[in-house]
Amino acid sequence: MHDLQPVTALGGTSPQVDTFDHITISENDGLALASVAARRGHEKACHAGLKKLLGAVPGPGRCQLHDPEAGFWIGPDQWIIGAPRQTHELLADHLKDLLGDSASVTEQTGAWVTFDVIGPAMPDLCERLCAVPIRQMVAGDAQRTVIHQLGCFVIRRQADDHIRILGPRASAGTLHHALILAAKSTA
Amino acid sequence: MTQINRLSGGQIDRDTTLQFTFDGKTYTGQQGDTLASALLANGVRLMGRSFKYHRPRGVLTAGSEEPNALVELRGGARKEPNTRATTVELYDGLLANSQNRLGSLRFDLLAINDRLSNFLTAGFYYKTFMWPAAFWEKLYEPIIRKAAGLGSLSLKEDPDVYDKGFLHCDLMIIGAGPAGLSAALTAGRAGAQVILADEDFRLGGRLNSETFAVGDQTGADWATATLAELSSLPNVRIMPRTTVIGAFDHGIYGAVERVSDHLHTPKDGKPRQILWRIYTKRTVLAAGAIERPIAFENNDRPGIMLASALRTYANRFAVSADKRVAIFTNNDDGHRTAADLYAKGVKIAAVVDSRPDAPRQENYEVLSGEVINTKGRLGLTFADLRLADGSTRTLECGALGVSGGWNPNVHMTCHQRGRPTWNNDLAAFVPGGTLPPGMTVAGAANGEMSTHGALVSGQAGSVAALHDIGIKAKASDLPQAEDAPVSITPFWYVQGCSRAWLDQQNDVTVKDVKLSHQEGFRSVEHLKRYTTLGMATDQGKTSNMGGLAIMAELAGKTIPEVGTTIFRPPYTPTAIGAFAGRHRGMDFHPTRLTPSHTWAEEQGAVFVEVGNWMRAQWFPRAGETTWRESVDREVLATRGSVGVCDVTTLGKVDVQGADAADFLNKIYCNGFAKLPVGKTRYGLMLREDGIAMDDGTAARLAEDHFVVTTTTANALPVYRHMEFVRQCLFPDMDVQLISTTEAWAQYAVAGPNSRKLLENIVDQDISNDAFPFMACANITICGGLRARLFRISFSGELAFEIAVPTAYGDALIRKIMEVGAAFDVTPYGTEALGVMRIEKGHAAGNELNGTTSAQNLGMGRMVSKKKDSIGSILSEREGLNAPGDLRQVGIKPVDPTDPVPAGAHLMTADGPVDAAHDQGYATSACFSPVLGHAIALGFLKDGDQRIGEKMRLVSPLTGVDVAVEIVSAHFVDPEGDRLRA
Amino acid sequence: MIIDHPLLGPRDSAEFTYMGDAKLIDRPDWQAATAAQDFYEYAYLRDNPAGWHEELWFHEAGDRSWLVVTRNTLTHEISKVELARDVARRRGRST
Amino acid sequence: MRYSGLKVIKEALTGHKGWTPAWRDPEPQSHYDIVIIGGGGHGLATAYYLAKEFGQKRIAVLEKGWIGGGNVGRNTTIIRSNYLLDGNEPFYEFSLKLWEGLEQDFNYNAMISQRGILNLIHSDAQRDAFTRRGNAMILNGADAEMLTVRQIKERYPYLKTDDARFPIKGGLAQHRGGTVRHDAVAWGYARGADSRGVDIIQNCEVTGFRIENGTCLGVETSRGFIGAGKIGCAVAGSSSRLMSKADMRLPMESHVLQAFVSEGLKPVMPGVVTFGAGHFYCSQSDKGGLVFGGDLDGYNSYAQRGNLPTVEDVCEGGMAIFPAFGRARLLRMWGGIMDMSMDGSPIIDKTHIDGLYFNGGWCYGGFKATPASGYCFAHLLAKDAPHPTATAYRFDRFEKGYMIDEKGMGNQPNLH
Repeated sequence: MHDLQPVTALGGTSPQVDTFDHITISENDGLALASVAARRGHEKACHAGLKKLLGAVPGPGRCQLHDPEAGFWIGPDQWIIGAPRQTHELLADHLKDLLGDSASVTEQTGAWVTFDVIGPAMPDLCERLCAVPIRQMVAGDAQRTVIHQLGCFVIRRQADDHIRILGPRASAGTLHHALILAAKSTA
Repeated sequence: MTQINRLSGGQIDRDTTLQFTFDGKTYTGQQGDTLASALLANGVRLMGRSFKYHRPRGVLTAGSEEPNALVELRGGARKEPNTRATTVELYDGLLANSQNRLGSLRFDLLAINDRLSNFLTAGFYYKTFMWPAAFWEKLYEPIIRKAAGLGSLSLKEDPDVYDKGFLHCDLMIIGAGPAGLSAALTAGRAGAQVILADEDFRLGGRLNSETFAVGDQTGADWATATLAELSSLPNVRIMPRTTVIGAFDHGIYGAVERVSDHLHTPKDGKPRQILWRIYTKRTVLAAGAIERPIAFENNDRPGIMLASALRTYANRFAVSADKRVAIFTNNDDGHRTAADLYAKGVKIAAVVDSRPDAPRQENYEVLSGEVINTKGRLGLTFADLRLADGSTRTLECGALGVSGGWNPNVHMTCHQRGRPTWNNDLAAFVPGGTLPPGMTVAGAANGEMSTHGALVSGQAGSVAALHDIGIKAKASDLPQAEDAPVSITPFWYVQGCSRAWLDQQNDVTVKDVKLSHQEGFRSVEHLKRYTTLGMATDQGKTSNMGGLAIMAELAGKTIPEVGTTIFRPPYTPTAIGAFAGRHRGMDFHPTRLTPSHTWAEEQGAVFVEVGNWMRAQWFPRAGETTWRESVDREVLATRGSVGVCDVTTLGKVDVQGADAADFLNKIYCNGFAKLPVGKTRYGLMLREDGIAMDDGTAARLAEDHFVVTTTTANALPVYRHMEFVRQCLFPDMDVQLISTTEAWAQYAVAGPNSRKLLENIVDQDISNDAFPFMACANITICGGLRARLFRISFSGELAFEIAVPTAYGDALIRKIMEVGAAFDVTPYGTEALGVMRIEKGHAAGNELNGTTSAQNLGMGRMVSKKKDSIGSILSEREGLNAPGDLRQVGIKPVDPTDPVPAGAHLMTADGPVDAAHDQGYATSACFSPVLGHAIALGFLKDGDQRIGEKMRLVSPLTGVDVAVEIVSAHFVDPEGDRLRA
Repeated sequence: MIIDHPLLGPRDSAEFTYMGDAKLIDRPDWQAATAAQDFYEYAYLRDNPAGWHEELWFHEAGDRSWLVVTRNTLTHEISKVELARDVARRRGRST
Repeated sequence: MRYSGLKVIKEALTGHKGWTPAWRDPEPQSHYDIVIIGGGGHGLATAYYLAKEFGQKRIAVLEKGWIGGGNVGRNTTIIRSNYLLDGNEPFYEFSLKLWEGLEQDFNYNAMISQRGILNLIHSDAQRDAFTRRGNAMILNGADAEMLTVRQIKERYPYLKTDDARFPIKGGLAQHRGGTVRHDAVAWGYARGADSRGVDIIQNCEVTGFRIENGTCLGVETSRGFIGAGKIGCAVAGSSSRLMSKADMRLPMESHVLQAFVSEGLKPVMPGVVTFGAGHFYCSQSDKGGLVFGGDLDGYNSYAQRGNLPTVEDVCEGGMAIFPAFGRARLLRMWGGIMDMSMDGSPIIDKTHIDGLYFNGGWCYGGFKATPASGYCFAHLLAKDAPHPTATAYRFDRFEKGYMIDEKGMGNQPNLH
């Protein structure tokens, strides 16, 4: 076992939580992520593997909210799969084992910062951040969008007042700053 | 001071009295007032000065189309020039000052221009101020500029913040007057997602300004009741203080919500304004109509205003502009003002109607005739009349309401180049031609001038718009409302007038239009540009029609034949800050931080912007006084032992699939098919035009798996290009791409001791035999953490790049420093990185500048002719292979103390120094601590054949002219022994 | 503008990066005798119509699909949106 | 009629009765020696110089709408000659020299104001590139000066140099650059050409070329056929449309570029400033409006209007360097059709059809080029040889690989 200590995307040893009256913004450091892309000619096998894993293959704009692995569509025949990091640190390897030559698998854990935004003002806040039609989205909708010039995913979770935002990890600070400003602005 | 002109009634809060200051004098007003209504209430008619002649100006309107009563609102860094007093919601402590004056508002020294007006006619400046040529910038222009302009900026950073936001709806309704409310109610009840936006702080539009009943209540009460119902509907979003500024493509509208402008200062964390981007499926434009003035001699004095504005001030704000009011009209609507004011106890001096059949009235005098002149230096005192019978008469009055009819507010119907059409009954343009797709126009904006017409058309417009998108809405019974027909006889200007204002702000008079015609500026666009008619801050809302009518008469055409200029966004002038939103200051662009950023900060690193990345530029140590000292030390330490540098910023693309190698063969000009697994190769990517696009390495981790690196700057465009090649050119290759730039923290560990250092971290054998130059592998470090190792070198030293999942980047740099202490490992920044790559002769951004070919870089032979790769065919063109073409070289000073700056140009040693004899230029330069003198890379004509030539390197811009020698670009270790060690 | 993405539905064009005429899909044969002329015309000459135009947009802030959008350059009206990959296949680029 | 201050005074005292139309409104004749298509800045300038400098007679300018209604009437009025490449810099410097004497030359005050242009520098690489450029300018006889932040602050004290996402590290100034009252350029050339006998024919749209045996004999127009010895096309954004009537495909795309003006303000901007780390440039007109712009919208368009994202992008750039402009209000936005060429540089050349000549591909740099473009096109039309400063502006440079690519963006017009 190695002795290297990971840090969160915001640079801390533990995830950051910002609580306001109307909204809570929590850094979620607990996700292992990997992308899966179906190999040409092996789409069916890839879909079957994903279905086995997630229960269903998420279509365009959708996320399969499932435990412990969940997945969302990011492009034609391409998905990001997530799972708890504690149990799935080597998620990409597991996926490769599962999918074999039917898919290209790429580790993505380090590429993203994840925030859970929860609270009654979530739609108001979301409207100040990005162009997703937040009030029309239902649980499991996952849209890529732009927040403060950053390409992000916005995933509508099971609870009515909860969205998960994945943004580029190197800009975690910028994204967090944008979320905090929007929270203050909608207070 | 008492509010001497305050009337009874109105929709102001008499219990809430507010103090405000205008031009240093303190007044009171009421909650619900605008600055204009409060000033009028206090008997203040003079509020500004005109643009050119500095004529005294009061309010003309009661809305956002106001051209005259512009003030500097607020003070200090919050000063807002050119703010319409007619739209400023009064708040306690409001501060406003008049503008565009030299001296006081009453005694503006620049009013001299008015005396000189005969010399300052339309376009006079095009004909003079030409001699002597140098005097324009020095003398004439500064005077003109100083006199021109309206208000002034504080020139302090705007302290307020602006938000942006995004909304989606089925139907947006623009304007909350009778038509808009009717439309909103219909759509709201049908369950559609509705946005109702209005620029005013009190919704209801003209209903608040009129005394008509709607059903069994007053119009204003009906509006209030309707709004209450709408507020109760969760599917309706009511947005007061929100100006829809533009109709953009495909149903996208821009709107600005003034969140805090009615407050003294915004609340903590709250924006001043929000720029909303609204995605609509359908829109009902119910923007109402704007009354137009009539041109007559001296029609611009304070106290002369639109009749409808007088009515608004009386009915909504309970203010009369003066105790004694006259009306001049060409239509029935003007009479309403007289009636309403009379009912409020205001003395009506007379109603002057240009029509012979003017409706008579018992309570006050109605005269058939015209106003031919006015008097009053700083405000109206008398109006001279010429009556239908030819007699003249002078009326004493302090306010004169003018009504020349109403123009439907077609502004937003023209934003996608729709042109309005002429309606003879209204004597006005109405929406026509091609409207912005998805837009329906209702109410007065569509020429439905009665309240009843507005209610009906609002409802019908709503039903039709919703029907289009599959939502069924019911037409319900509408309340009874005023339904008077429009009765108007067009009357644009009083015959014989000359200094009769059309554009009151820009001082364009009837005389100017005539001169424009006389000089051949007859196209409506020429008229506008020559006279500046319609170019004021109201963009012609109050001025264009008069000008068009006169031009039509002069040209012997009809008004529609003359045509119109184009209304363009924004609907009303909009703060630049609102368009920028949060993207300013340090938030202008996102910041990208490398995994070692926190650690580097702890080391006191100096950071530099590289695109959006912040990279450590160098790591100063105690005692170092210049950046050069630090950089030289970092270079020497790296070349002497070992250095470490964060290179995470390089773009990384994961390329997988059975055809991955074939794919790389397409995107790189050199071959990749035969690259063995476990090896890395340098690759040069060309654009299709044969010019170098980017360079980097591709590491083959498996038969079907490569990791491609790009330069930091080109990561995004290269990825886009790769997707283009994959999806559009070779759609059936089995290859998948995904960016992994941020997934891995990557460090270059360089220097003769780099292997020794890494042997303490890496779990595998990395000896030269096991892991030779250009090797790559998936490895583990520190007893099990997954990592990648590449034996590649940018510095020219024995070097590795080691990558771990980003979360471990911080730990890894600390580990490297810890185990490297034995070798005195030195962190280095981008400067040292740059020095070492110049010493080694590696091209980078300054060389790969988008105009250099493989040939220029000395890599012409890399372009494989045996395969199809992007750019290979066009790289064969004559111009890319011509004699005398540039080749990359090294440049060193003959005198080692001389600089060889980048951007300097190469000239022959004894030839002329001019553009015609330009031989090339230095691209990148640095001081080489290894060589002890400055060095540079550069491009030189036939450079590869001129090694050893003595030349001049000149930079007249920076005063450099030095003797240099052309040398190989590989200053250090040209044989490459070090990298293979 | 709104681009009605064939997979994702209506999306703001601000999420996309524009490249140009969809004829750029029709990259010439590098081994043809006329390759030099073909590539010159391919790379440099454009119809640039005032009217309907098939053009390439990349969903940069979206699903990374290249799209062929048929759009009127006079009115900006969009009549058709397809995945460029499908268009490329249809135009015979599968081999 | 000669314009002068004295004439203005005389007319003021005599009721302005003596002013005559600035140009005639002639009926088209059946044949001209030279017909110029396009009554914009370049077309009018071409006609003016043909008549004045090259002794040509019987010239007509055909304009489909009103003269000066294209990009000369809708630009951000900047003149400069701060180019890098050999193919460009001598031409633009020639143009700037023509600007410097233009008002006296055509007896019209176009308010040419050499208030200077300043390109801000934000990185070392940018400094290197601007150094190379400044040197190229000086070596070509133009002026350039590298300014320190302190010098810049003296002129623009409210410029946000520090504490910024991309701090300002210096600037390349060209003091002879500046601004011009754009409409007046069209009017001045039109008046000057008209007074030398050129027929300026408005509302005359060219609908086709009459080409026989490889020679162009004239043009079909909405007002009938007009024969011509030589035909010069100078229609900027409409180039592809026009030349398609001669079955030509051009190395060009038409793109929309938006521009913006604020409400009038008392003078704050002494010169022109361009942001080096975003898309924004700005000057202030004599009327007081901040005139500013940024990047293309990026898509092919003939619609003369753009969209909101670009507006926001430009204002973001503006606020990044001039946060003191936040409360100034944007008054009007508009769009022009840019004839974006494949390397960002123009074409002034004969076509393969005898008698048919072409001028276009000005990208968004056409306004500053107006005098030299007119002069060089006139030279080509009159002498059948390129003017020495315009020899590189050939059609065949793409085929042969001699691109003039200032920005290094390659064959993608919207990136230039």
